[in-house]
Amino acid sequence: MMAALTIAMVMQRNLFSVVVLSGVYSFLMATVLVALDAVDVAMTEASVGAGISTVLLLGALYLCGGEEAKPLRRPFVPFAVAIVIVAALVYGTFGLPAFSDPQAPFHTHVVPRYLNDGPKETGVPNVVTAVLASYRGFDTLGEVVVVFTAGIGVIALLRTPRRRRGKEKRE
Amino acid sequence: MRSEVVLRVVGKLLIPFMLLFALYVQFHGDFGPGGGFQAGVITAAALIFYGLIFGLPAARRVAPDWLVESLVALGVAIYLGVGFAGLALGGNFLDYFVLDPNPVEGQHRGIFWVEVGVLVTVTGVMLKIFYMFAGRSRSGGPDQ
Amino acid sequence: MLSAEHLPALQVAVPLAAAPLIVLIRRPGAAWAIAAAVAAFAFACSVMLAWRVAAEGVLSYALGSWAPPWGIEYRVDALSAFVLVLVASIGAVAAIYARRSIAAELPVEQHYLFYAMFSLCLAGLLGMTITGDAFNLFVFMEISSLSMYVLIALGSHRRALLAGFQYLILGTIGATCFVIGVGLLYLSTGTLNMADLAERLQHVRDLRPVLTALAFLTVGMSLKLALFPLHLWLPNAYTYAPSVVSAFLAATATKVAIYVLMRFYFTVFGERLVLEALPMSEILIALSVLAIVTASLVAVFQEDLKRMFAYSSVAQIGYITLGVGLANTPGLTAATVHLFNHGITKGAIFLLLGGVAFRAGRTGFDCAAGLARTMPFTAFGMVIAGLSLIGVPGTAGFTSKWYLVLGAIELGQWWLAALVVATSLIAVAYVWRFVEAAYLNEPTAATPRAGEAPLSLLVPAWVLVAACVVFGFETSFNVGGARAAAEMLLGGGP
Amino acid sequence: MSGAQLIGASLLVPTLGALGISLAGRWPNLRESVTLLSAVLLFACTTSLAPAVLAGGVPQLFVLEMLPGIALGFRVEPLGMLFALVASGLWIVNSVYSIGYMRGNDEPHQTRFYVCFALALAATMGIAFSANLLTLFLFYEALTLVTWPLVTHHGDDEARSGGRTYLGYLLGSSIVFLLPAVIATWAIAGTLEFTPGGLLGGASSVTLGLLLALYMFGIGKAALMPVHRWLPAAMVAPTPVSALLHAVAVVKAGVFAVVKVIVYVFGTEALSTTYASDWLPAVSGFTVIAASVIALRSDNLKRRLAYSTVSQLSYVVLAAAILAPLSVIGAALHIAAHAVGKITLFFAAGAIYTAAGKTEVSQLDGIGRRMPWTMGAFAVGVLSMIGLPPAAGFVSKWYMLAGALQAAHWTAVSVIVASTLLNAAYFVPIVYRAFLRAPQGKAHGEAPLPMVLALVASALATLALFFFPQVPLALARALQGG
Amino acid sequence: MTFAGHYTYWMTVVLMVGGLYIVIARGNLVKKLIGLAIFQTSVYLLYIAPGKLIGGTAPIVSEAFKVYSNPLPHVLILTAIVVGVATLALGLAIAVRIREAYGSIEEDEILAVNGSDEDRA
Repeated sequence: MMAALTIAMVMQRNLFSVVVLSGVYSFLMATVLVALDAVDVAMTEASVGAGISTVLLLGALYLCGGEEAKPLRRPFVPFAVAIVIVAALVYGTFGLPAFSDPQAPFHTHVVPRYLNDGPKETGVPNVVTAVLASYRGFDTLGEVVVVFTAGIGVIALLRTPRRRRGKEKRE
Repeated sequence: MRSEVVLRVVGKLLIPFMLLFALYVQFHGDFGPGGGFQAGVITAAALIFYGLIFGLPAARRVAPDWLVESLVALGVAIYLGVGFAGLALGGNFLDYFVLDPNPVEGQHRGIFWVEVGVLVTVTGVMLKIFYMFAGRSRSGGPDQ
Repeated sequence: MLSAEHLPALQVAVPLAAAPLIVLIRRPGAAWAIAAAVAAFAFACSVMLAWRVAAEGVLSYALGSWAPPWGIEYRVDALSAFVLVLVASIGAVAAIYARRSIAAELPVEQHYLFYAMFSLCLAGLLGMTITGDAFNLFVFMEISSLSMYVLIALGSHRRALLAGFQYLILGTIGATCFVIGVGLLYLSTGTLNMADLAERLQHVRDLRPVLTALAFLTVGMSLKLALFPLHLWLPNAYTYAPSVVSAFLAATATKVAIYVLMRFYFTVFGERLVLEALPMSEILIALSVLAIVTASLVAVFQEDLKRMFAYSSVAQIGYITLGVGLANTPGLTAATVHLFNHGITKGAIFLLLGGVAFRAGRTGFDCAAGLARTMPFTAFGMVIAGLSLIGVPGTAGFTSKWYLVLGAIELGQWWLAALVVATSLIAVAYVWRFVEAAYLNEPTAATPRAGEAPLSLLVPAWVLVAACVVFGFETSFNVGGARAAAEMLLGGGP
Repeated sequence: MSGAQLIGASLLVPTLGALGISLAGRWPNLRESVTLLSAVLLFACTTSLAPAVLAGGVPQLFVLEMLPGIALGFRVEPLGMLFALVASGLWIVNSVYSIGYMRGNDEPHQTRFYVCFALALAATMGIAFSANLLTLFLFYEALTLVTWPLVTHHGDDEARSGGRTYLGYLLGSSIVFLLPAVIATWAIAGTLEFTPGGLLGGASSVTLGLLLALYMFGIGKAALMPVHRWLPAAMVAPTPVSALLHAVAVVKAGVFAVVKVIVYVFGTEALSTTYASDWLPAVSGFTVIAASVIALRSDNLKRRLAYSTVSQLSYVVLAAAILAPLSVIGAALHIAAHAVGKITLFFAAGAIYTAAGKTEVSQLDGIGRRMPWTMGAFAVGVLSMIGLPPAAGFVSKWYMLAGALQAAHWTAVSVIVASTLLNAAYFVPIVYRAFLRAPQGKAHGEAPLPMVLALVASALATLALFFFPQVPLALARALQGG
Repeated sequence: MTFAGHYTYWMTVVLMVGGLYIVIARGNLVKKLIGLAIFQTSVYLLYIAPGKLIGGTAPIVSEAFKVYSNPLPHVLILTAIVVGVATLALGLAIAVRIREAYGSIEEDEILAVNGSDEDRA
């Protein structure tokens, strides 16, 4: 995880390297997730974060050119924001149950039914799939629609006939 | 160039397995990790790989634009279809119990078709996006 | 087969289904037909829902027949029904309006994509409004947002791209903050269902995560609803988006965000947390006041009509959040009713401006010179909507102001009441700037001379203009609904 | 027709009239005849309402609930009846006059002019018959808005700035002071219905004073100093408009609202028991004197008339503020008396401008010889303004003075007396010049016939109100009675 | 209230802030998007880390195991990931168009171009 952190911090140079780093970052994230028993998530993160996103970014960089100018903003504002957020979150997380505490509310409230009855009710031993597709199937529908939206959006944005670019008004 | 050849051969060998693996992920998703989304990504990856090796036109021959675009919509349509089927059979929206006399079977069926829908859409979208980005020249505008 | 109890599901599922259908068919004409039909259906649906809620009280719908909190619940109460009607009605009008306007502003091969996006956005907003599940809300928020980014970026001016991008960045940050907030709530309660959350939050021992969640949710939604310091995306987005999108965005998107904020404040957290544990009320009031004053002043000096009314929107949103901040019955009534009134008013204004853009190709302020001569109906409609913006009695805007002042007086905060009425004078300033230009100036070269906007644009716009007047006199629906919603919110959970 | 129907009719007639006018816009003769027709119809409606009211009846009409608990409603009580009669009656005269004026100076946008004029009358009727504060407020704002196009009629920069001042003062004052006052009243009393004896019983003296201030300065149309500036600014408008503003609708609506608020919201008795209103006579008295002085020092005829209006309006406020029964009657009467008198003066001023193109007092030497009818009428108007018999002004002033004495309110008495002298001081010289100085400049005759007819008619009305004051007096008494 | 107990949370915080910092501080549009991605990724940890139970296994039920980690966050995060990539794709598409329209993806340069637009207008 330290690695992930350091990378996150290091990513401040040439865009190509940044992209590559972000790929690595995703892989690390994936491993971390595996370590946390989130196999499905890890798999997705690996394929998406390290796979698709990287391809997309590279494609975009190919179109946009890769060099980044020096950051011109005074880094004061971002720092201020950062500090505030750190403060807020650390403050908040202190109140949360400690790592791996079986008595935490989110282990005791809704989930048990998924774990205990899920397989019986849905006939699917992989509870993640069961919850994903059935209990919270509507979320997944939404998720698919989000993907769909993105797809259509990209089409709508990138399918621009040449004649239109001339017609764009530059008042 | 030789590297080119190697690539082609490897690709030809690899892509079927990738697709196979995708199917495995898809249908084994009930028992092991995986599901429609991951499978979709992998399928798309396989085709993208194909496109990278044999060039965009070749990929477009395999999966033409109109088909891909239809896939994008089709997946969502399937998913919604399951939902409306639930309604039609007298249950709530996205109600799988009513899909089969035996509720558990119904759940199974529902989940299966839903995952199919996810697979289709995700594959379509990923491919489409790839086409869109790859099909553009630096100068901008699609280069036909 | 689709009997009445499935209305909540249909409300969202049908517009959702329209999008893939449109993409499969791909014909511009058909695409428009589907989008319009679906929007009309959604409107009818929302009206029926509102009617049933008024009759039978809260409706709960378990998606996939999984009882909440395990499954996702759709929950229609006085407030959400009210907002549903607003969103759906504006959606219907905008969809009908879109035909000519889009035909003029977008290349034909993008039309069906536009309508698909439009339906998705509508479905997303409706989903946000109707859902009773915190995470599901996020998902639908993303649907509406993503489609909205695209719709904005489709604007014909290249700056539309930048506007869309800015909105994408800020919107995503907002959404992510929202997720963080929801996550913290989940970690401290173990549930995502709003009603369940509300119930369990009362028993949470350690409040710190909850308060942090509150903070994150507030920031996230404030980004979405363009509360004053976080409004930077809004003017560009409104200005450069296609006309119909500006209208739809102005009338619905921010409003739904405000709805979500109210929902979380008063349904999920409850006054105990929002008003006592943190000085939320004071913060909101302060920011709103800033928003009202600065944005109104900025609006007076804009050189583009759309931009001018975009800033006025920021100010009007300030009025709404002010009502939320007052957190008493008149205040919330004012907020809710202004949600509605400002929705139709701004919708009318931007649709009329769409007519101007249709004729002139742009909406610079110089287009307004002598507009009354060349486009009398457009100009007159603008005047009426403008009066409603000011809050002249006999228009919808008046009722909002009435309750806002009433709420302020009830809290004994005279200076707030004074401020509300005083700032509506600034509204007079920028509205009258338009009126003088339109009625007293001679038409210039910039004035559109091609005559009045086509009926297919004028009629939908005038429907909303008429609504501004009707709801100024016949207030039983909007004030009644808002009052019911406010009492419901302050009466604790839905 | 029943009372309710008549009320509805008197609101609809001008509105439909406006519609007809805008439709007939292309054919001037038709347009003007529509105007006249609706004016006559309106007067018919109001006059046929009068007997019922004189008999003590209270016709009502409630349309719909604007806000929960507050209806858009109308109720005809004596004061409103009086106001409605005056306004609708003068509309006829004014339309005749306008036709002559607008054609004589072939003004632009005549259709817009007549449409807004009719709408203004509709709004005025609404104010006159309003049953509660909200309705009053609604039509009050409407009146402001529909008269704005009339004020900025010429559309040049001067008209524009005049219009801005007009709108700024009236809309501003009404939104910033009047609206909060109304809402506060609602918050305190829980109702906005005008009720004899007032509806603010139990409110503390401080609150009352605050509210009264909000109302008095919120009703900018009453031109109580310092919110009087819009009135001279509005002088940029064509003369018929000035007549409308000063005599028929706007300022009358203002003072009408003031009296209405004092009588039906606060209640004279309720006020007289507290000290809440003690500052009001002082302010209005000051306005009377100050305005008169300004009038005395201004050479432009219309400007002089404008400031005379400001001072005359404050008579009404003053009289109402004395809170003595007689003085309130005087206030009511003065609304009518000043209306007919002042409209005569404005008609005359307009006639002079049309016929001779003169606008300054100093140019008027001997004009009476050339325009005997006009200046004769003018003289009558002057008499009424000063308050000398045989003109209407005398009656109203008489009652005011009587009321002031009755209440032993010596400031008021002295103000009235002093201002009477001032009035004489700035009006008599005009008449003197007009008739006794030798004429100068190129020769010219009377103004166009319609104008002369109109101003003679209004002059006669001024006299008539002196000789037959029964009807207005009865109404005013009824107002006191309850 | 041990350090270890909240270590994961703070990890999240650090990543989050890093991402957000990039978004705000950097003018390059693509860079912004990457920052955004990191910002979102950090949320995954916030959700998932607490769900882990030491000694637990992936929530795939079978006789072999008794203790499972919390599956619900996994589901939510799957959705979140998808949303993230969708956003990224859209953002990149817009960035590409911007590049075509302005010839740059540096925010300040673009704003400069717009400024010159104003002058011309």
